[in-house]
Amino acid sequence: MFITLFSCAAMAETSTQQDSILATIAEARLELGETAEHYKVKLPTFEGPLDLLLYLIRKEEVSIYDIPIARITEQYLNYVRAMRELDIAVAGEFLVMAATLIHIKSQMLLPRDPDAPEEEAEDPRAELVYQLLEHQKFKGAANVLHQRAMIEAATFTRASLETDKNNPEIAATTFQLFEVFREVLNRRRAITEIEIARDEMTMAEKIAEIKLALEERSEVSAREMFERARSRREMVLLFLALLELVKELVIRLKQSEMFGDIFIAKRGEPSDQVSEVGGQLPEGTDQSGNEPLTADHRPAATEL
Amino acid sequence: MTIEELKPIIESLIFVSEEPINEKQIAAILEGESAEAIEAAISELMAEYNERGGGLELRKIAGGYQIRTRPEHSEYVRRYLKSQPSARLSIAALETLAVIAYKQPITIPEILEIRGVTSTSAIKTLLDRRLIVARGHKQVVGRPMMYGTSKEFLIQFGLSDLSELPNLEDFEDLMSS
Amino acid sequence: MTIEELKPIIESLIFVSEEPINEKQIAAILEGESAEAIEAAISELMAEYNERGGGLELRKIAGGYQIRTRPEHSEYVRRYLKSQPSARLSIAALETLAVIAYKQPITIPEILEIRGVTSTSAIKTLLDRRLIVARGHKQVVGRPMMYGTSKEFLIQFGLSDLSELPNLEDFEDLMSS
Repeated sequence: MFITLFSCAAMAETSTQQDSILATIAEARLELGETAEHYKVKLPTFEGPLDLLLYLIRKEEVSIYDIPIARITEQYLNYVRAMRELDIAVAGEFLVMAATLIHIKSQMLLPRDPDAPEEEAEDPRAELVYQLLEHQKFKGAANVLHQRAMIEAATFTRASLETDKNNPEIAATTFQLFEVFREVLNRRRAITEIEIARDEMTMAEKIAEIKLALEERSEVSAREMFERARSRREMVLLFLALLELVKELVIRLKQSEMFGDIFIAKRGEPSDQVSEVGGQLPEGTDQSGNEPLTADHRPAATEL
Repeated sequence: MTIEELKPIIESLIFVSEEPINEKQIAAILEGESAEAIEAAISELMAEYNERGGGLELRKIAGGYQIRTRPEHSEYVRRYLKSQPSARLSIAALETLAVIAYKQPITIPEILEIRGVTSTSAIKTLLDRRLIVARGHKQVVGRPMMYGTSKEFLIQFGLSDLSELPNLEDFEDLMSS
Repeated sequence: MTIEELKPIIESLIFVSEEPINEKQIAAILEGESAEAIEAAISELMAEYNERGGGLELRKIAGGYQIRTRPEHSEYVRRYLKSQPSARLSIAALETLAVIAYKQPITIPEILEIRGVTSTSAIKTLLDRRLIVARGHKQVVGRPMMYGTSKEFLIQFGLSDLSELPNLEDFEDLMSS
């Protein structure tokens, strides 16, 4: 809270210096080689608050080890303010740094405890200086890396050979492995949702479905119908529905060869007589028909 | 350019070319260089490759030039290429591998349950490439075989152990920016 | 085998290998040859490539050996391959990569600490370009994922290994001067 209030005060204090900020910005723009044709004043972009601070320190030609904190803070706040004036979204990190700077500035203003031992009286700027130096080092390293990459990109390996198809490297990273896994799971979730929807299905609906299928085609493959079932429960329902329809003499089941597909056909059509194996179920189906019917399926069966 | 300047450029072009590259193609890149100079540079290069008697030769083939290994060492070359496991993973294999990696030990029916499609040929590929291993039978009806990832899997994905596999949180960390 | 006999065979193997090939892989093919003999042959080969000063160089890269064209002739090679240099990394991505390269394994919060800005989108880019890889979870609250550089990083930046990275302390005094 203290910091926020302080920050607002500091902003207000610097608001009269708008002209000098714009001058600074224009200067920075020229330094960055931006074209002067831009209608709007363009702010130099900084990767983050540390970048901006390094820029200001360089521009003011002050030592990084002895930063004139009041001056640099003012410049920094001017910049952040200008960003807002120009409707540039100010990233949170810039505001955090603004608060940090103001905090350091206030600490510098506090009188030092004269009784405190010399070594304990740490410079409030120390941590910031360390951070800036670290940041500076990595910027230097990034620059060297960039140069290396440029040189490397100028070298070429041999053209691919016929034998390169045997590349042992798996073209996937662990993150891709994870992404693939997640996709599979998402797909699975979608299927489960369908399953849940289908689980609501009653045997009456299954019977209606079989009848409807037989309206469209004279014969329906039982295998196809079973394959379409997405859960065990649906398979059981389908099976019960078929038994029910056979019992009611609505359909017959036909099998033209041993272990071949079983076809469902409406009873009473003349073509039935020709290829019919028998009104009874083939052996295999009969066995699975003995599978225990759970209690909650029975009422559905008797409903019909 | 002098012949000495032309030679390394031409050598580079022959080296990177997918198909044998001919004088005309080279001349098109080296604008302004005469056909004679280019031909002279190529024949000097070929002579150098012959004199050196290294592992590579520069040969005229199918109307162009190509750098290739000498047949004398084909035995070793073949042995090396054979030691390289074959082919990249298909999407099916990669998906199956991902499911096994995250759900191991897991049986084929369980993988089917998750992927919604059978994975038997993918499993075979993964076993052939030693990325997965059998992990014993699951004590359920049918005693299906369980599978898990192998040491080779860790090596190829640069993991020191399975806890290093990224998880959902890591993924969300990245996506929440 | 004598070194003179080993050299052309090793040169062939380096040529046919798509990825940089290392001494161990070479030794596995040349059964019975000592590591010293193989190393000696490789360094003679490298010296020969340097002396010749042709279009190609034999270099140690990502812990292995590879034959590549020299950068001097890249203009002609690019013209022939009609290749564009791959998109440059942004400054944010490069700086993030530098922090990861020197401080690996490192977590996203630790990178934020150093850079002063969030780096998630840079991390995403670097993962997409396979320059960095996940390196397991740090055993601290939240178990954040740690990242490190990949083999691809070494290849793209022409490093034989991480010890070849420039000394970070060399960049210390850029500001005070």
